[in-house]
Amino acid sequence: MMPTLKINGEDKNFENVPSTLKNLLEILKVDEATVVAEVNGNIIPRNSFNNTALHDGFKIELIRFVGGG
Amino acid sequence: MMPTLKINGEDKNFENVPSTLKNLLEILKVDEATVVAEVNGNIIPRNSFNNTALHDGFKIELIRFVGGG
Amino acid sequence: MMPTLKINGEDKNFENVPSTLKNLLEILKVDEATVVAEVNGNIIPRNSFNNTALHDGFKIELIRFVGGG
Amino acid sequence: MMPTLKINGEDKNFENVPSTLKNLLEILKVDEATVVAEVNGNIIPRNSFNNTALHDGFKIELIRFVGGG
Amino acid sequence: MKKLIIANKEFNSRLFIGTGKYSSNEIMAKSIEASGTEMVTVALRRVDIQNPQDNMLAAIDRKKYLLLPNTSGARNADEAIRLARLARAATDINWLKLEVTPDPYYLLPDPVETLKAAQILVKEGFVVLPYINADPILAKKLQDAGTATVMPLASPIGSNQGIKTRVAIEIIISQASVPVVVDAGLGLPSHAAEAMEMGADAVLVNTAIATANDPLKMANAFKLAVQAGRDAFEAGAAGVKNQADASSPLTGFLRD
Amino acid sequence: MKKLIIANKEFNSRLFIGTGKYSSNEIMAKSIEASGTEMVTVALRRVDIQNPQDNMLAAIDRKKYLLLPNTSGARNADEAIRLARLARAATDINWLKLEVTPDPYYLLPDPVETLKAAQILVKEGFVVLPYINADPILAKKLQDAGTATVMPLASPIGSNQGIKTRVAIEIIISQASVPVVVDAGLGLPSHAAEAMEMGADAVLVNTAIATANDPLKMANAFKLAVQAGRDAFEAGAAGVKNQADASSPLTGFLRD
Amino acid sequence: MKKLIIANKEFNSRLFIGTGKYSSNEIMAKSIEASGTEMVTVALRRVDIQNPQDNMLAAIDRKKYLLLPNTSGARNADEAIRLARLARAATDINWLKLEVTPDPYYLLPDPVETLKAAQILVKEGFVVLPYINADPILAKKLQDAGTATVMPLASPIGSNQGIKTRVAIEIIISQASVPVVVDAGLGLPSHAAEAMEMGADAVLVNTAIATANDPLKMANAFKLAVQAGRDAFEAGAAGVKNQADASSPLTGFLRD
Amino acid sequence: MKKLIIANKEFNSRLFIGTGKYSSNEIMAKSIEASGTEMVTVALRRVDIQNPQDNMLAAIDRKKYLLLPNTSGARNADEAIRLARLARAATDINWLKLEVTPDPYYLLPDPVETLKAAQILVKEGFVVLPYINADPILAKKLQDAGTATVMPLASPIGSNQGIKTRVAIEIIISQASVPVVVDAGLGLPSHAAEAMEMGADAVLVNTAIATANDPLKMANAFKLAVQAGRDAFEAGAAGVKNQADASSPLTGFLRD
Repeated sequence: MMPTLKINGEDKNFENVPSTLKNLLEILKVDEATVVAEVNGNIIPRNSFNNTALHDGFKIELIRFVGGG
Repeated sequence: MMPTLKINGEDKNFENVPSTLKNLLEILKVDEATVVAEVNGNIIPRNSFNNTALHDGFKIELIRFVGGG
Repeated sequence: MMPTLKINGEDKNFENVPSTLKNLLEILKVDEATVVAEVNGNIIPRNSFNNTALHDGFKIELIRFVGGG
Repeated sequence: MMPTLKINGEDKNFENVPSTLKNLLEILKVDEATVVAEVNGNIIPRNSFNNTALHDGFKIELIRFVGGG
Repeated sequence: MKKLIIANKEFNSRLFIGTGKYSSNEIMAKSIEASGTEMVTVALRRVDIQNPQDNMLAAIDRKKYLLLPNTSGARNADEAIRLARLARAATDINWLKLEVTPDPYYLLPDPVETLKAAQILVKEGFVVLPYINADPILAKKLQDAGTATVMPLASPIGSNQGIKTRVAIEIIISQASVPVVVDAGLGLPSHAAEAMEMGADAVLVNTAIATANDPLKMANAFKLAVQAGRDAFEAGAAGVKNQADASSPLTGFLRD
Repeated sequence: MKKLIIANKEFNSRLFIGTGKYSSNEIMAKSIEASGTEMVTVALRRVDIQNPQDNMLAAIDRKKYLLLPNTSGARNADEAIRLARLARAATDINWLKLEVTPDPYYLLPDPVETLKAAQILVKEGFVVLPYINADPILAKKLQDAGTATVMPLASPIGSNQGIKTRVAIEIIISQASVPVVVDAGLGLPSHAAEAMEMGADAVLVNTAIATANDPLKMANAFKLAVQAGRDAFEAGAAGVKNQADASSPLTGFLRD
Repeated sequence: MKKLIIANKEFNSRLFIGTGKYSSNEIMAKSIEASGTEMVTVALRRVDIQNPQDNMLAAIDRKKYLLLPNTSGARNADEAIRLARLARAATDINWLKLEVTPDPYYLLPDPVETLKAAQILVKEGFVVLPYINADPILAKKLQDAGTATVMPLASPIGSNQGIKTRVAIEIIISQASVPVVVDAGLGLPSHAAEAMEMGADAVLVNTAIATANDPLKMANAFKLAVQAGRDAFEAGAAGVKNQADASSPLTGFLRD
Repeated sequence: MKKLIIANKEFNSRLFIGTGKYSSNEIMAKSIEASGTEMVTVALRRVDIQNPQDNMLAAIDRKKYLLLPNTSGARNADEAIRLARLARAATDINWLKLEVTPDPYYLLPDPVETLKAAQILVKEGFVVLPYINADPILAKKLQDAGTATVMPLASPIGSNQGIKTRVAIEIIISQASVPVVVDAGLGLPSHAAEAMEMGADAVLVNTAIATANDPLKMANAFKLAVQAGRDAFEAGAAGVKNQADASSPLTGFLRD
């Protein structure tokens, strides 16, 4: 079975899990400057994206600001 | 041309104009006890229906109570 | 009895009735530019103040603008 | 110093402390049928008034229904 | 409840009922009975020559209910006067709900034509109950002209919006020497109760009852509400307060 | 009128009466009777040792009227619970009007302490009728906690201002699985009728009756108004319209 | 903001100011300036012979502000017409705020006498702005008679009660072919904004500004509120909803 | 206009703007500018992986506008706290609009969970602006817990119904030691002006502007109305009167 990351509530399979959060954002084409991330429930400061290692089964939340009242 | 009575705003032709208002109501099957009548703009008391003569061209209004607020 | 003018509803006596409306205003120290006048019920244009003769018993109204809503 | 009961928040001195809650109510002329009582914070059922012993320093609350919305 | 007197006639009920818009004469008759009213309004219209049988009047017990013919449909004083005279000829009574409504959409009353018609009809011996906008000056002119009541509207007829003219009606009541009957727009019993609490002498209701799912029950509801509002007026309500005012005593609290 | 059921007890009257502020126990008793109520609230207070005779309870016929002790005076959950237990010890019933009002000026209920007390008292077997601000979320939490009703306020207690929380009470009614009793601030019968027309299951009234010039007449007025409002709710009122809607026919006019 | 046009005269401001009740001519003048108005009302009174100096008119810059003389004090059409003619003789303009108020307590306008006076004054060439009760039929009669505007009252003059005649004013606006100026009773800027949001063309304010603790600041507040209300009317407000409508998205929630 | 101070930060504008429901980021940005606001609310949502480009934040000039992240979508205290921490991680500021709305239909705030979250977040150093029902007791508990403001609702969010909780908000203002921001339901500038006239310190508006036909014009209208309402509050309005009070003098009438 392929390695998997649960991203924003949905399982996503990868040939190889991106090594870091930064890699993942690049693959997803998400501008890291605009998001805040949780990995396995822990908030990751933006300046730690590139030294946050990811592994099979990790749960990742990618959050962003939208219009709201 | 046939003789005519204008009844409630509409011309109605007759072989012979009913001789009295009472006759007219009978012909129209209108219960005289329930109506009030004007002939040529004059109000006719109910007890005069039978001695109110009608002639060609007379204008007759037959009025009755209905539900209202 | 002294000659009298009824001014704004009140009788006012004079040794001699002022000859004109203009004189009266001067006596009353009323700036003619600020008032509109009626003499015996007739409106007097401001430019006629000085040729409007007054006589004993005349009724004069002197009106002016005040604050109002 | 005289023995004391704290009744409804106020100290009351007695030659001799009434032996029971029932005695106290009689002394105070309070109809026991109309009150509910706490002794030292414990609610006393009405049928136990006469076997509830009182001693110097006890805190007693005598409560009754009044008009209320 | 103090009795209502209009033109020397006593009324035990302060609710007047309109007879329009009922699904049947039978439901109308039963609703009238359920309302406890003693006066019902009726309108005058041309007999339908094609179908001359229908006679709603037969459904109304004239011994129990005073007929109050209206002049609905009149767009000016002349049309109203003509209808008034026909109504009197048709009945043995001279009571009249005077309404003059030039505008067919909002059916609002015409102050000038209504006053003109009232002055003439009073002289002709009619007992005139004029339907008017909530206009205190007009109300005074009508009472001075000898009308038996004034009937200011609460809101546009049939709109069920309730009392949207409260300030003006309060002034009318404070100045009136004849009974004030709040007419038109009362959509719920609470609206009728409010009018009575304000000191109105009576209310006239039609649409709210006739168009309810259950007209009989609604008629009874209005009957109760009018009694409630009048009783409250007579009982003398305490005023409104901005702060709270405890219902339970503010002393004797159980505290340590 | 459909019967009201609270905690499996049937009520023929949807008007509950508070017993505070009456000028005498006799007038209180007569007003209660005139109101047709079947449940009256009472408060608990310390006996006045100086004047221990007065006993208002004797004036209330316990066979005809269910006693609903309140926790007035409680500033937090603990005080309310203590009063609740005393009330139950004093009577043979476990019904309770739960009120927690930390602020002595506006006497508004505390949502957090009220919920806390309700959760405990329900577990202790009380039939809890909580007095609350018109807060739909809080109402839902209380009904989920097992309270027998929710009692949102119309306006500050004793203020007679009427229903100043209409929008919230409409939401509470639309979401409620227990009876909704509108409490506090109803100053006139029309206010009570309005609450019932909105679909409230019952109302609680004290100040408006007790402080009226004629409490008995006002009690009767509220009785009638509550019936009127409930009947109207059951009768199904027609909706509000923006334009007019003639009560008299729009055809058959007398025109030349 | 769309310009207002009355009798072919353009106005950049939709706020008209009354000049009564100010503590001094100087504060009046400064308040007028702060309000941004272009038209101010004035009244006609007898000169006080004992003290003939005072001349408030000197405080008003006639180049910046159009004078709108009123007929206040007139109890009938004849008195109003007499005052109108005097006003025209006193000034070079023929604009007139027509008011006929027989009742000295509520100062409400007389519909019949106002219409009578309007018909005559229009024929005499006056630009007539009649002050009226919120009566849609009367408003229509006046506009048919050739008045330049209609000026329905919001509530009794000087009462600061705000818009108590909303339903009628909405109808007047919907039927008007001349500008509708809401006059009398506007006590707060929000009242003026509400009138403009309803679609009124302008408002007239006096008491609320003149009797404020700080008239200049209040004058500016009304200036802003009238602009706000007009802008909102032109911007096209979305309608009222009975349920909620989230401002934040209802998707993409952070849930496990 | 007196400056508003929240948590030691000065605001020249008393209007806060929500950024939801705009048809485009460009119209949002222009409306924000037209409103003159200095603080805008934003929500947190999951990135749409399918379409990761959109970034509304780029449209907001962080130098001119303080971001106020909200916790919309949170159904309880834990979810709100989690969102609060994410918001702080995403921005360099710790201001937070706390909202906990378990009910997805009316989106009304949960008093118990909101208080619980506020107590924790204040300890964590957040500047907490809680969105609450108009509950004076809850407002007091929150200010005692250290929130920077209280934000009672006027009516259900997005409903445009205006101030349907006036009595409660007046009490909240009279008791508040922190700024009171009226939030939710303000549908027209007159509603915002009314809130400010009542003494509210600020208002928050989103739907009324974002869903107007012309959002920029409506944003400006709210800007003016908030200034008008605040000026009126500072200017000290005269009170409401039941009778009339003439604007023109009651002496010097022209009589024979």
